[in-house]
Amino acid sequence: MEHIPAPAIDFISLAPALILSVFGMLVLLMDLFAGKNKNLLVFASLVGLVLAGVSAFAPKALPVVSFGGSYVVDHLSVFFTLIFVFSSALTILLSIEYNPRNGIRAGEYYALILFCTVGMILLASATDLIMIFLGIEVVSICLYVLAGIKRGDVKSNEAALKYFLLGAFATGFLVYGMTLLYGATGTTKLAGIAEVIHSGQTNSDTLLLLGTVLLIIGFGFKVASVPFHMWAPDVYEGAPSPVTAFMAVGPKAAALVAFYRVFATAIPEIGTTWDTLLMVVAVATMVIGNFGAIVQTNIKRLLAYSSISHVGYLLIAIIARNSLGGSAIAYYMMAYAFMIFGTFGIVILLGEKNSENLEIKNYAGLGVKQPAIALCMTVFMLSLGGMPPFAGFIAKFYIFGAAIKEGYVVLVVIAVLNSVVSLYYYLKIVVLMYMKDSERELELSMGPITLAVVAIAVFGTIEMGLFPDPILQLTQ
Amino acid sequence: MDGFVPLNHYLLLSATLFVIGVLGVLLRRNVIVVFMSIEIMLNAVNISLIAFDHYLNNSDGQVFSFMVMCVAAAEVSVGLAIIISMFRNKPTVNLDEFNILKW
Amino acid sequence: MFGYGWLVLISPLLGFLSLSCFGKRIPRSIAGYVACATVGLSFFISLILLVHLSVLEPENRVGGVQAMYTWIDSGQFQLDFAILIDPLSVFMFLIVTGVGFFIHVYSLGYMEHDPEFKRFFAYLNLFIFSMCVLVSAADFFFLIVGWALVGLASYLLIGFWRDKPSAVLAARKAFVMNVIGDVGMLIAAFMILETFGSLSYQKVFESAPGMFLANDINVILITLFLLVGAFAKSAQLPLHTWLPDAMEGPTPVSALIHAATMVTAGVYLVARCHTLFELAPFTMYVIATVGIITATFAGTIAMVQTDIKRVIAYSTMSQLGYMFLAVGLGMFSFGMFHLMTHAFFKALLFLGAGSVIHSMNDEQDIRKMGGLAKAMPITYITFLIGSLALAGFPLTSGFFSKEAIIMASYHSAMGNIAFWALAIFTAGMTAFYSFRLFFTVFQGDSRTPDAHPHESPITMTGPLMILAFFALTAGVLGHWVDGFLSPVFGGHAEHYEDGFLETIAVLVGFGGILTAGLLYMVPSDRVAQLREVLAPIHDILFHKYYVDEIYDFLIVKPVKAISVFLEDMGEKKGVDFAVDQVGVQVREVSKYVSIWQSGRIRDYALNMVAGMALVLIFVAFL
Amino acid sequence: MLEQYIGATVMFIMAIGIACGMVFMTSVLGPKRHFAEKMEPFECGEKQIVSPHQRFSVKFYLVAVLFVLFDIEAVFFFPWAILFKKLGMFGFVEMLFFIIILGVGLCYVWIKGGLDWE
Amino acid sequence: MELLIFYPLAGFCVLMGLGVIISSSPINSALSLIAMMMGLAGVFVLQQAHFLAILQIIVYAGAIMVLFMFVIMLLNLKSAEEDTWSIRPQNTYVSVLTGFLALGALYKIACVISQAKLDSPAAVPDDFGTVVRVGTTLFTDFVLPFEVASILLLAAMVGAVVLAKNKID
Repeated sequence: MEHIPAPAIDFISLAPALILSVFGMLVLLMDLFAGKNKNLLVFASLVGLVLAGVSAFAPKALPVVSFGGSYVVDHLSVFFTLIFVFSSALTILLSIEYNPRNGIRAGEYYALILFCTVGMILLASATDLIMIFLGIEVVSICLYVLAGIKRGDVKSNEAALKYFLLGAFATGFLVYGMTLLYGATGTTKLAGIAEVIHSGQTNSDTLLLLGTVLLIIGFGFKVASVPFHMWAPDVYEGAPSPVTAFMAVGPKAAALVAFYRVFATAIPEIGTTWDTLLMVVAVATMVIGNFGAIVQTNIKRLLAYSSISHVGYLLIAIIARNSLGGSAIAYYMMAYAFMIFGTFGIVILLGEKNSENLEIKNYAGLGVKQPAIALCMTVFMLSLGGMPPFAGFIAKFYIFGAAIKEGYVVLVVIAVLNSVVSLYYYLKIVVLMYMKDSERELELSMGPITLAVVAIAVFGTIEMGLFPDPILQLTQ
Repeated sequence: MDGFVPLNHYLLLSATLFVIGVLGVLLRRNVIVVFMSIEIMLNAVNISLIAFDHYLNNSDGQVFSFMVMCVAAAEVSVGLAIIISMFRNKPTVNLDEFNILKW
Repeated sequence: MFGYGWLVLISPLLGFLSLSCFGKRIPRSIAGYVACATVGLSFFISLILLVHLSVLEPENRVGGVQAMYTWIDSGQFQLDFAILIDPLSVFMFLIVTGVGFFIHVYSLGYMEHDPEFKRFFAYLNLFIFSMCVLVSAADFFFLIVGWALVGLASYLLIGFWRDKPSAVLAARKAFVMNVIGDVGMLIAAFMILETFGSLSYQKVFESAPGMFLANDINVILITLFLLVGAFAKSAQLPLHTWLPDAMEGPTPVSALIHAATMVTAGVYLVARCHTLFELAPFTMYVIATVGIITATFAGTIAMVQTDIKRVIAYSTMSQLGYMFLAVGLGMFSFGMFHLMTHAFFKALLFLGAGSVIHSMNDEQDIRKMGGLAKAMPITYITFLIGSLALAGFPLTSGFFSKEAIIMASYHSAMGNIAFWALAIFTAGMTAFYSFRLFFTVFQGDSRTPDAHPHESPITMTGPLMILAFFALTAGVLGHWVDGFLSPVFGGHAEHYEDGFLETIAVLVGFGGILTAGLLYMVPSDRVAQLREVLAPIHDILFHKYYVDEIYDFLIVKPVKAISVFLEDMGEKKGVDFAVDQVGVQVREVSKYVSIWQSGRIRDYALNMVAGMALVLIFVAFL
Repeated sequence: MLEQYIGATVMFIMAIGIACGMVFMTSVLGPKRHFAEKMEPFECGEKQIVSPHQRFSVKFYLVAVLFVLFDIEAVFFFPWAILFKKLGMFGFVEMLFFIIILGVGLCYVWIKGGLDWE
Repeated sequence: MELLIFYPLAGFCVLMGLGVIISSSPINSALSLIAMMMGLAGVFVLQQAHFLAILQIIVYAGAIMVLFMFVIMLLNLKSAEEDTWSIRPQNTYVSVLTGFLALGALYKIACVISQAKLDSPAAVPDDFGTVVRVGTTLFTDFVLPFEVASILLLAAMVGAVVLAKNKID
């Protein structure tokens, strides 16, 4: 009966995930007895998130490798943990006022968001194919349910069905890609894979290549890059607004960091094979994202297409594959989180008791009626377009810097042209707000907490635009 | 046993099953059958996992396949829950009738 | 250690923001005081900076860069929010905020019954802020930011009376000329970044001497493009036509922008980048020649102008010519000294003219004025002091600064007889036209019987008196200015003593004043006779050498013809069509992209598989 | 290698044999009286021709889902049961977490009313 | 000798797979899916992955297919009245093009795999697929996936109840 040695586990580096899952279960149980008012649940989940955020800084000497190389906590994953905790906290804040108004009474909503965040945190620091697969699945399962949580609404149902079916379909490809990668290199650890490729004794190069292609397809879907983006506009429009905002930031960032880790650490050596492919995908994503957004009349669909085009810019950082790319993605996602939560805060503010007023023409004349909110919306729109004084500009600046350092100048030129096109539909809303006058009077539901979220977002967008250094140091 | 069934036979079997699964998803209109074809795809993945595991003689692949089964089970339960909650609103399983969200 | 230096910039900015954002809520009177208070605070802090600097020994006064934090840092290019506190920038702070403060107080009275009182003060504060940014920039990036902001502020202030079409035209003209200067500056900045790899003054000026020997083509090109910016901003010869038209704006605007601060930005630029200019003697020579030619050119036109503000405007252009002459000859501290004295007496003259116009209920034509001495004693005396200083009357501030430049024009290394001769001739003309203006406005009998001039209120005459005091006593500060600025320019500008030339300069000054007195003091027809004799010359001068007409003929008409041609041929069918088509096609493509989203899951799955197939083919047959 | 499966295959054949045998015997020996009600396909006691929407009840589905999920959990126990002696304390704690998490799930479902039949 | 077992088994699985997507009534396709999974269990046994063969039968054939049958019964799906095969006219071109592209790519990949030098696997020690070996790896190397799997199951449970429970308080 020889004793099987236990693997080295460093619990401190695992702290955020542990805390959040405990709080998730706590919220789940509290919901059984909470009955009508959900504030207690909200409070508990926020406390959980704050604790998790604080504990993310607990490990002293980064990077900490545990579980035999399948779980690495380094600067990048700590920063992404912050992004995830931050975005789910804002989602919960946004949904405090949104849920009762739109008939979402399920208490499990908050528990599912916490579980989803656990999945994302694990994904951020997973360096093992199985771990990445499970992380993506936890995130996806929670999102399938969250998308369809508004049971009465046919749209939310259809969104959940579409997201589920296409998600499962893409997971098939993702897993098949991982299998081929495992088969070709013999190990599931990313570091192991990189080392095997480096030493050149992969079992067969075709399997490796096929596996990479299938991985691009699998990750491509999760990140909504072009050939696999079709689900995004419908699901963003169908799902409840706080969930859409959450989906646009959290899971996308998690998928991106997994995408980056696999492609930039595991298989950079064979980069020459897949970077042309990724470049085509990136350009197509930018172009289709921008062009799709131009004729949109529904604000959520417009933001869906715009988030697709932002993925195009982020793919450039993955193509750049240097360490600068990693911190560029991190910085971009934090800036993106501020912008998207602010915009969706305002979208929610505009919703009334009966209708959510998602049509863009409802924004006409906002500049006159609500100058402060209109100003915030302008800040977000300009920042999303990448105008200098705001966070969007600096974020894009660093990504393009990373790409140029690797010599992808043509790619950057196309990206810049695309962000110019994107300015058109961002400023279309600003023009509507200030230049046109509103034909029908709509009284805004001035929820104090949603306003607080918008305020935090505006502060963040401006602060990250003018003082990028403190946050940048965190990503290095 | 002289297992001389070469690896690529298993890979070919897994690839054909995978393609059958994909065709099922594309061509069938019934939600449940589409769902089953996705299960076929996951099974196909399991075959190649085991085949590689056998070829490399370590058991990572088998744990991976075990996890794939676990995920498949979770997916099935959530998926069918979605299908049922959808069935409540519109008593049809024909995929093409779900097109409110478009353009 | 100069952390509080930022306050000089921030207080006018806060003034501008508070006036423009919360304008509706602030009552009129408080708005005025807020504006004056912010500029006053900046002036006070500049004084503290001055004291703080003069306490330190000369060598560690230079290079006091106060970096707030790094804004953009990617690879070798680094850019940070920073201001440079050194004797030159504090010197300019003092002039800008000092004269600015007096003019703010003055415009409390002048703009009393103007409906858009608050907007005026908001723009004034914006101007002071942008000038401070320009002057305190620690790198070429923020210099250009300040340069553009100043151009914008002058556009807003010149075109302040929006309903006056001529004002709007003048504002647009000024802005176009400024933009031409900005383009020159931008090209220079790109070249600097290319050759030195950085935009910050410190790196550029330390590495410049080592990298280039004198008259190297890159340095010459860089300095020439910088010169384009300087000449546009300081209205030197090729780009000067906007300054006289800029008189359309309210008089305090002309006093502040077109006398004391903005127009001197060009001189400051040359002084700030003296290491670059010293490396390019050819450009220095160009500066000197253009300076002195502009001085003479403007002097001649000023002699025949009939609008009170245009006379002073041309005299500003002429004095700027002197400053550029001094700076071109390498006498940077003399240039700055003349800049300071000129700021005082020119602001005094403009404010005096303003109070004259104010009392003659907005009449600007001097031929309709006369005999105001008795009605407006304070304005009379202060205007006299101003004219004496402008003419360079001994012991006034103008005398010391102009005399030093005239001496240098002969004795300095690059000085020669031609410079000196033109300088002396222009000095005479300056004396003549300044007293021609003085006598026609104040002496003799009033030419408009029904006008009943009255002295302006204390808020207007107070600043006049203070500025008059400075115009008189500023001359003494010559040595202190030279000493204070020497660490920046590395060495003193020698002061040439030459009795003979000095006496000639004084005599020429007296001559000018006497001829003006003869012609205009005693009402007689002498002026009419002289005009017939010199009719041809008079017409040329009166029509400003027909420069505007030449520009019109050479540039504006052909451009119009081409544009008319292009209008119907190119525009309608070519460009307009193309632009519309782009818009239409883009909408088509995007409509197609959104229609492609058919809403059916199986189509999405099909597209995914199609994408996969393409990818597989791409890889399989790669 | 395959001999070990002899036992399993024999057991498999026996099961199929008994099942088919019973079906065969009933059809052969049983009395055959054909009348309307008997010919109807048996549907767990539910009447046949009824609009699907009305009789749709979800408790069948809930039971099935919980069966699937707890079945997976049980499957995790098999390898643990064999190895827990060798894994020692670490294995025990590991499984403890697993059970706690799924225990929470169980009480959630139980209190939520997922398990009760009506 | 093993090839003799492998080919019929593989053929059976492929046939059953086709049966799933061809048969018009969902019940038939469910049954053929169960048969296919049994076949796959056989394939795993052939690979000496005994633990996973048993798992396949218990988890897939046993639990998941039972769930499918329940749902089919629940939704009372008779044989599909519409035609099972339907490609909408609009995207016939796309599907035909995709078909060709996919076939071309698969053909190339298939022939590459077939002559890939993946020689026959070395003889595998007899404890290869047993529960002990898989269990040890599972509980030592892959502890974190094991715990995350429990989180996943919990989330699925919550999700299923939230979406399917008919009366939500």
